[in-house]
Amino acid sequence: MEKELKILKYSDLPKLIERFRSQGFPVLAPVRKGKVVEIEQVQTIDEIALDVLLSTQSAKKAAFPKVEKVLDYTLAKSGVTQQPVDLDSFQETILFGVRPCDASGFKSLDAIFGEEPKDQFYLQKKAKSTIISFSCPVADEYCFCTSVGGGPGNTTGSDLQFTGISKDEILVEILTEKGTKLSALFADLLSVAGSGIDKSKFLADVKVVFDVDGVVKKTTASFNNAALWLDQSLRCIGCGACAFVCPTCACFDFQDEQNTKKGVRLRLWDSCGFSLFTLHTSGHNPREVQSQRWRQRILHKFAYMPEQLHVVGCEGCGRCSRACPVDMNIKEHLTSIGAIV
Amino acid sequence: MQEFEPKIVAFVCNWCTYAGADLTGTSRIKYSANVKIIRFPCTGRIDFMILMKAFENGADGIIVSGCHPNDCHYSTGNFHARRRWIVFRNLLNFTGIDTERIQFSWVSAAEGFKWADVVNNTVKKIKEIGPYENYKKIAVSTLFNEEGASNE
Amino acid sequence: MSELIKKVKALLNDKTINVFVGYEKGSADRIRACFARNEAQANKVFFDASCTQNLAGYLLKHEVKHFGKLGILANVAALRSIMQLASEFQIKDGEVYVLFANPDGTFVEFNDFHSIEAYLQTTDTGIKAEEQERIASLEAMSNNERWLFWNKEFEKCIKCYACRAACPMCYCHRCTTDVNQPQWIPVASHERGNLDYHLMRAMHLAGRCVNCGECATACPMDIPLNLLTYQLISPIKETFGATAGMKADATYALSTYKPDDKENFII
Amino acid sequence: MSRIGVFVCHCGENISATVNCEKVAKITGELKGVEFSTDYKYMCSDPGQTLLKEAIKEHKLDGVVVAACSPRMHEPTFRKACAEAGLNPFLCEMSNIREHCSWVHPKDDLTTEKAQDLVRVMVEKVKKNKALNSIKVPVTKTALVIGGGIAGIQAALDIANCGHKVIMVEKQPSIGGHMSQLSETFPTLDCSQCILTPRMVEVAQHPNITLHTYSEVEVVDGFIGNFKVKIRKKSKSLDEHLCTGCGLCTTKCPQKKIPNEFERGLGFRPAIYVPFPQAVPNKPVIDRENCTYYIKGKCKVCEIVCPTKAIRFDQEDEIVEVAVGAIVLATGFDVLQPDFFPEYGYGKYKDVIDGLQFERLASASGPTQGQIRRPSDGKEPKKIVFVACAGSRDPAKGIEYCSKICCMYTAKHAMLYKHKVHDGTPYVFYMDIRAGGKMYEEFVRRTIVEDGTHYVRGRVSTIYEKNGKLIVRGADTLMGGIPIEIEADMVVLATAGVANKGAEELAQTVHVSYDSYKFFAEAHPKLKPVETNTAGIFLAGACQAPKDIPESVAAASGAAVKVAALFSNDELTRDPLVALVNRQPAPVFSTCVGCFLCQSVCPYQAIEREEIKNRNGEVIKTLARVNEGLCQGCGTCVALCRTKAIDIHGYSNQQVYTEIMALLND
Amino acid sequence: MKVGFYPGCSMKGGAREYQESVSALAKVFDIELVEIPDWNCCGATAAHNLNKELSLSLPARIMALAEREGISDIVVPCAACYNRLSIVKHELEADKSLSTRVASIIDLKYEGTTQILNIIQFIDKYITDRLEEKVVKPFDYKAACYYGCLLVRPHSILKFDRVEDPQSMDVLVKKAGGDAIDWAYKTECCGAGMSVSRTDTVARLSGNIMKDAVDRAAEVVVVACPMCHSNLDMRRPEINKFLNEKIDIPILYISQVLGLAVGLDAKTLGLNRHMTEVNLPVKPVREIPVAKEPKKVVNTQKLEA
Repeated sequence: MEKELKILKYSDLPKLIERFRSQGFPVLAPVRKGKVVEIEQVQTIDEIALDVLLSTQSAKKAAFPKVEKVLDYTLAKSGVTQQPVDLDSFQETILFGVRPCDASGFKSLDAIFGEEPKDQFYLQKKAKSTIISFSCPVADEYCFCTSVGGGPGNTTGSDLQFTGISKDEILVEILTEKGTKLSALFADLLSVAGSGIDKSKFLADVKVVFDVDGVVKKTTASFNNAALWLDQSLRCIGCGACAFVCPTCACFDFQDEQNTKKGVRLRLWDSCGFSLFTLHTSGHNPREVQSQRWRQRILHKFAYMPEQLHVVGCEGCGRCSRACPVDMNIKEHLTSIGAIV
Repeated sequence: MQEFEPKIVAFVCNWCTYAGADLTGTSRIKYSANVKIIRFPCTGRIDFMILMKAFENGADGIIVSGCHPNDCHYSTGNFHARRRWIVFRNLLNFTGIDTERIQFSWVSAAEGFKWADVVNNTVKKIKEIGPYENYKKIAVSTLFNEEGASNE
Repeated sequence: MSELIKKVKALLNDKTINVFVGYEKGSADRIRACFARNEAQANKVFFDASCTQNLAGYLLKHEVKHFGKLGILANVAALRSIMQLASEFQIKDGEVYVLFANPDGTFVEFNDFHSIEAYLQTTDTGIKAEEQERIASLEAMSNNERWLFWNKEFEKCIKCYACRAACPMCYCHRCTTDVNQPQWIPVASHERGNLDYHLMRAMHLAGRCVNCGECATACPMDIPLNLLTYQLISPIKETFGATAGMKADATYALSTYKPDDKENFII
Repeated sequence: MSRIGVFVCHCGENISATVNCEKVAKITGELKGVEFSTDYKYMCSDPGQTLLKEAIKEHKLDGVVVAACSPRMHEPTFRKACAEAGLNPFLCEMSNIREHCSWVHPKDDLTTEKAQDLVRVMVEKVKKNKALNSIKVPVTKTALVIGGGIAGIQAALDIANCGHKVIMVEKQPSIGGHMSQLSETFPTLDCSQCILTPRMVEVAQHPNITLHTYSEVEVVDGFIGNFKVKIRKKSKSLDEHLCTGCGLCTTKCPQKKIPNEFERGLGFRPAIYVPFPQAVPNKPVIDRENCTYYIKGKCKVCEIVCPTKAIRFDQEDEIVEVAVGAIVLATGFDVLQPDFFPEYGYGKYKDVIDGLQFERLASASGPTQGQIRRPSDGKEPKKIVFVACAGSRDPAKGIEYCSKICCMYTAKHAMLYKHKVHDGTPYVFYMDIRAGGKMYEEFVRRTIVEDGTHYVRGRVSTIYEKNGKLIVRGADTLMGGIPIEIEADMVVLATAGVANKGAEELAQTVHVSYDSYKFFAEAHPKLKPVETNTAGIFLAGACQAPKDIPESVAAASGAAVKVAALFSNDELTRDPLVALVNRQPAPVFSTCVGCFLCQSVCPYQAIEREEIKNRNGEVIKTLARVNEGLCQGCGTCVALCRTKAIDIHGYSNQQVYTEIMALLND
Repeated sequence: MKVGFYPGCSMKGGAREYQESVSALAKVFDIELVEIPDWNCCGATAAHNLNKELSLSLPARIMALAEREGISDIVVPCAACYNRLSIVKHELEADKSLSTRVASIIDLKYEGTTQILNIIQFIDKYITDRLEEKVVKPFDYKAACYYGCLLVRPHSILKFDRVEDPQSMDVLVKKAGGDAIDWAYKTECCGAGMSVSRTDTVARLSGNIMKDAVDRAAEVVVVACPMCHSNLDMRRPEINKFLNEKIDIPILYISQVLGLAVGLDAKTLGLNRHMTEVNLPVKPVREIPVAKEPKKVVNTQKLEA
């Protein structure tokens, strides 16, 4: 669909949020909580931390939360009876004020959860969420979205994209049907955008540091290059911070919790960084040491996903590097892989 | 509304307090039925996580009781337990868990009367404090679906 | 070339050590660990006042031990961790070459546990004043206020276990969280799962935490985890006279006892 | 586990009076996994047990819950019944709905509900029970007796006569202990040598007994049935096989003036000596501290005169390692010999002696050939004062207990004195006469009536010497407490019976607890007087507390039968509710990380270190391992293990967790 | 150096010679005895029969005054006063609430920091190591050292020397060149306070003491308590009448014995005040016998402790 351009006044943003709330749409937006910024439900505009570069965690939690019930069951002498989760009980939600890399992150998640058998929990939630992303006026040294096919103004995955073009004006790009449908709610606040607005002028300058295709090729080839993975991962302490904040990591684990009468099955985030991730009941662990696990993290995103899902599993948002306690900076590692001759 | 009947679990050691409770029985001394006993070989065997599980599953009060110092059948179990509880109570207090709901005591195999007192006093105290709302808010039952979700 | 790099190269050349765990400059002007095994890597070794990370945890990492004889650039926290790990039979005397970085920039070799113990007696190992104040302010709250405070903090936890991975004392290859028969600690990171995990972690560090603060620094969700273990340090010292990480042959506070330990809550 | 049987007992009316047993049976019958549930009037009766056994067979039950009285009462009964029905006894659990429920609560729904809860807890627990077999520990059927006094001799003979091998270790050159120092023994006045020496010879000649004298136990390792003991045989500087015991060397030895310990300092002996004529083995020993050869390097008279050339000056101590299944401690006691007793002038005046020294004077083989002579001038004392409770029953002297035997031997001393010094007058200062044994009171009466001993009831305050006489100053409380002074020629103090000097070190070597007076601690003062808290180690005689000879012999025989019971079967069966550390295939081997917190906590030293080696012998892991023989199942290690690598049968983490979940989630 | 001094009533009354000899002896060893200002009666044995709080307050006030003067050690030559002060110090230390109550009664701050020394402890602490070098006229006599009761009992509180066979005074006499004989009445009662009410009893008890001393050829009896001195010395006529034997050996305070040994004359030591003439036979000056160590005496304290 051909994208429409509109102008919105900054001063109208509070009204916008009120409109959404009055229509009963839950609004998820970045909220400052001490030094950490979380994407959470908001009621008014002033709860939203618009000045923040990136939330600590990605927006994937809107569709793939850290804890999600997938099944209810009751235990009786006769046996177990299951009560499935009512899939259409999910509400239409609005993801407001996220960044382009959050929005484009869903591209990888759609690819993974879209595979057969389709994961309805994710897909239903994703289908019912409308993403209003804000383009990035600034970036920091962790960002490398431009090197993986993204960019500060990338619109992939966004239904609407706002770009601040002046102190009071926002350039609104309506990108999808969902975007159009939502924009109808505040059409009165929108005015036609003059032609010739060069959006790139208002975007951050993020240098390309490596050629993604080259990295994909070299990553696929370096499975057996143990020295490379060892050198890179010696300081990695094997926690799950990078996987859990990453917009494209989608691994999960099932756990049941019950009392003697009733129980639930929960889907939880999991990380290939944990040693437990590949521990067999026999005690054997195919990925015994941390370097193998680090290799898996890189190869999954830059070798297996491109090969099988034709999408690079990384949006270059740099969240994993910011969250990493021991400074396993993925941008630095990918650059060094790219530099392999 | 019908009077609050607290659920209290008692973790006791087999050689002293369990036998003391037996003596309370043989002497037919009455005490409130809210307290149910779980037997351990020694108070040394009572892991601090057991107390956490008790609160999570709806216990309003906990009694932990074993042999007096120097009476332990295994000679040192109760000493190690005492150190564990000194540290654990500190931690629980710091994280806002109500240690008034946990009653620690020494009850020997000959103190049938004392066991009845410990139980009755604890039940009276917990009835005054009321159900442990904080823990009920995070119990596993809150995860179950709405109809019939109440923790019957 | 700094005097430190010269030293490291010498150690590597005469095979006193096979890998030197030190600091190097990281990305976005951060400081990170480095593992120099040869002269080239030794060049990156660096030290100044901003190197505060406790590197002792890497001494137990399988792939680091695999290189052979270890050398470490230790600060006070690392020294105490080595002492505590030694008292738990994880490191033997003479197994690790310890180079201590004096605050004034000079370097001292500790060639056995005794010399480390002697040094630790002379240095301040207490908690920083600022953390003391936070603990005091929390202790001043009412019970319920503290419950709400910690509930709000634990709610943020995503169970990434960075705190566990960063702590040198958490070296169990199967943690209680991974025990599933019975599942003591719920795996999910809902309120109950987080509360159970953090209570268990604090109790398992009681009398062992050397207040290096790595857990709080590592937490991506900025939860003040160190306050949980720090708060136990003074009661354990006062009641049992035990301080973690001061002697290599120390006995563990919770596995020893005195017949007349004082308490005021057992009737 | 899905075929569980629930059996609710009425216990006549004790339970059914307040608990609706039928309802409990019905409700718990509906629990998941319960195959059969019933209630019966008397489960512990024969018909009740038959009902249980039939149900097990008929419904092919693989788990049983009996809801009745306290498991402390009938758990063994029902477990035995299950075993007889073919079900592993440890798959049977009891829930206590009598002492903990019906007897203590009124008859109402809450009580019945509590009973249901208690049954449900055990139903869920039994699902997690494992079939266990009692632990078999091999038993080495050899006993070690430490101490060769009358108690040790009696224990060794009794055990040997049961057909088991015995190894006896005695510190002195000869067995016999304090009894060999006595002249005659109360209440029958048999000469102690006449009744003791045959027993000593019997020990020496008994085929099953190996005797090590002049030896001490140095190291005791292992556990019940499997002790490893190192015995240090101090060098006697003599080849015992060659020596015929002719005694020539002892007569020729130039060193004559060494105070003989056996004579309590009243007699002397040479450097190469036999402690007393009836010694067993009757072979001399060289006292290296006082032998001129060892001090100055020359003399060797004994070597020259020895007809069989048996002297071995360069003989080294020898360490003997033995494996024994049980240990009997019979190291006896000692009579307090303070080097200075200011009030009574002991140690200042030569004629103030202690009870054992008087025994030596009265003994025919003693330094005075049985005549009562004053050590100072050798004259016969015409007036003698015996002071009972000299040091005993006296908190100021730090000994609060009564030494039990002094009243009797003091009466005997008075009697012996009168028989030897017909015109002498004996006095006894006493507080209370403790003569509770058979024929004891009659014996004391005889010394008062027939021998005219003056018994003065009062304590002696001080004894001082004046013009060659010992003035004994006391009070006669039966005469209104008037001060009384007796000018005596000799004073005998019945000093306290105390533990041997080396008792504390031996207790630590053998891992046995001891009381504040260093006497060994019995497992239970009334019900287990000859056992200790350490399995496989028993007590005989005065090492446990001051005893007279009849009691020591009785205790020795008691300990002997305990050993015989232990040796009655080849294996020792023990309750399998012990701890164990998990094991997994390589490369992990176990989740234990070797922090050995468990080892420092275990009161029974039951946790050992196991080194896992790789192919070329390098130790790659050191893991904890539980010694089933030693573990008593307290579980403290399980609660403290951070990686939950150690667990315990009967109260495993799974079982305990399930019990809580079942109890709180009805 | 300065040492607190508490004379008590007898020093100013019937036992003035005891104070004179103590002060003279202290002067020889340049110790300044600082008398506690405004000291009061210690209550002796009378107070605690009448009123417990009175018996505590009197000694407490003495010690409080000493504390106020900054005195750390107080020498209390009279055995009765030493006994009372030590017991009260012990009782107030053991019971803090009692201590505050007594402090309010005497209306003075009391912490219990002062040390109470009897005459022998005072000599041992401040004089003994310099004694031998100052001995000019060895006290070459056979001396029976009489300790009496209050110096050594109750042992659990006083913890001074041995209860049954004290040796501390004997050691001092030997150091002064004397021959401390072994005799049986070291700690037997002399009749104490019954000197006036039952003089016959005192005659009997003190008689036995003197008889044993004389029988063992003692030339002098040495005491460290004014009560003992007055009974053995002042009641000598009644003693002789009881024994119907004439005993005229003198009774000297330990401070007088040491005074004579270091060359002080009879008048400064107040020997003229004695009831029984002090005319010790003059002995030819012998080479000062080296004080032979007493027989290896094992302190049976550990037995009693």
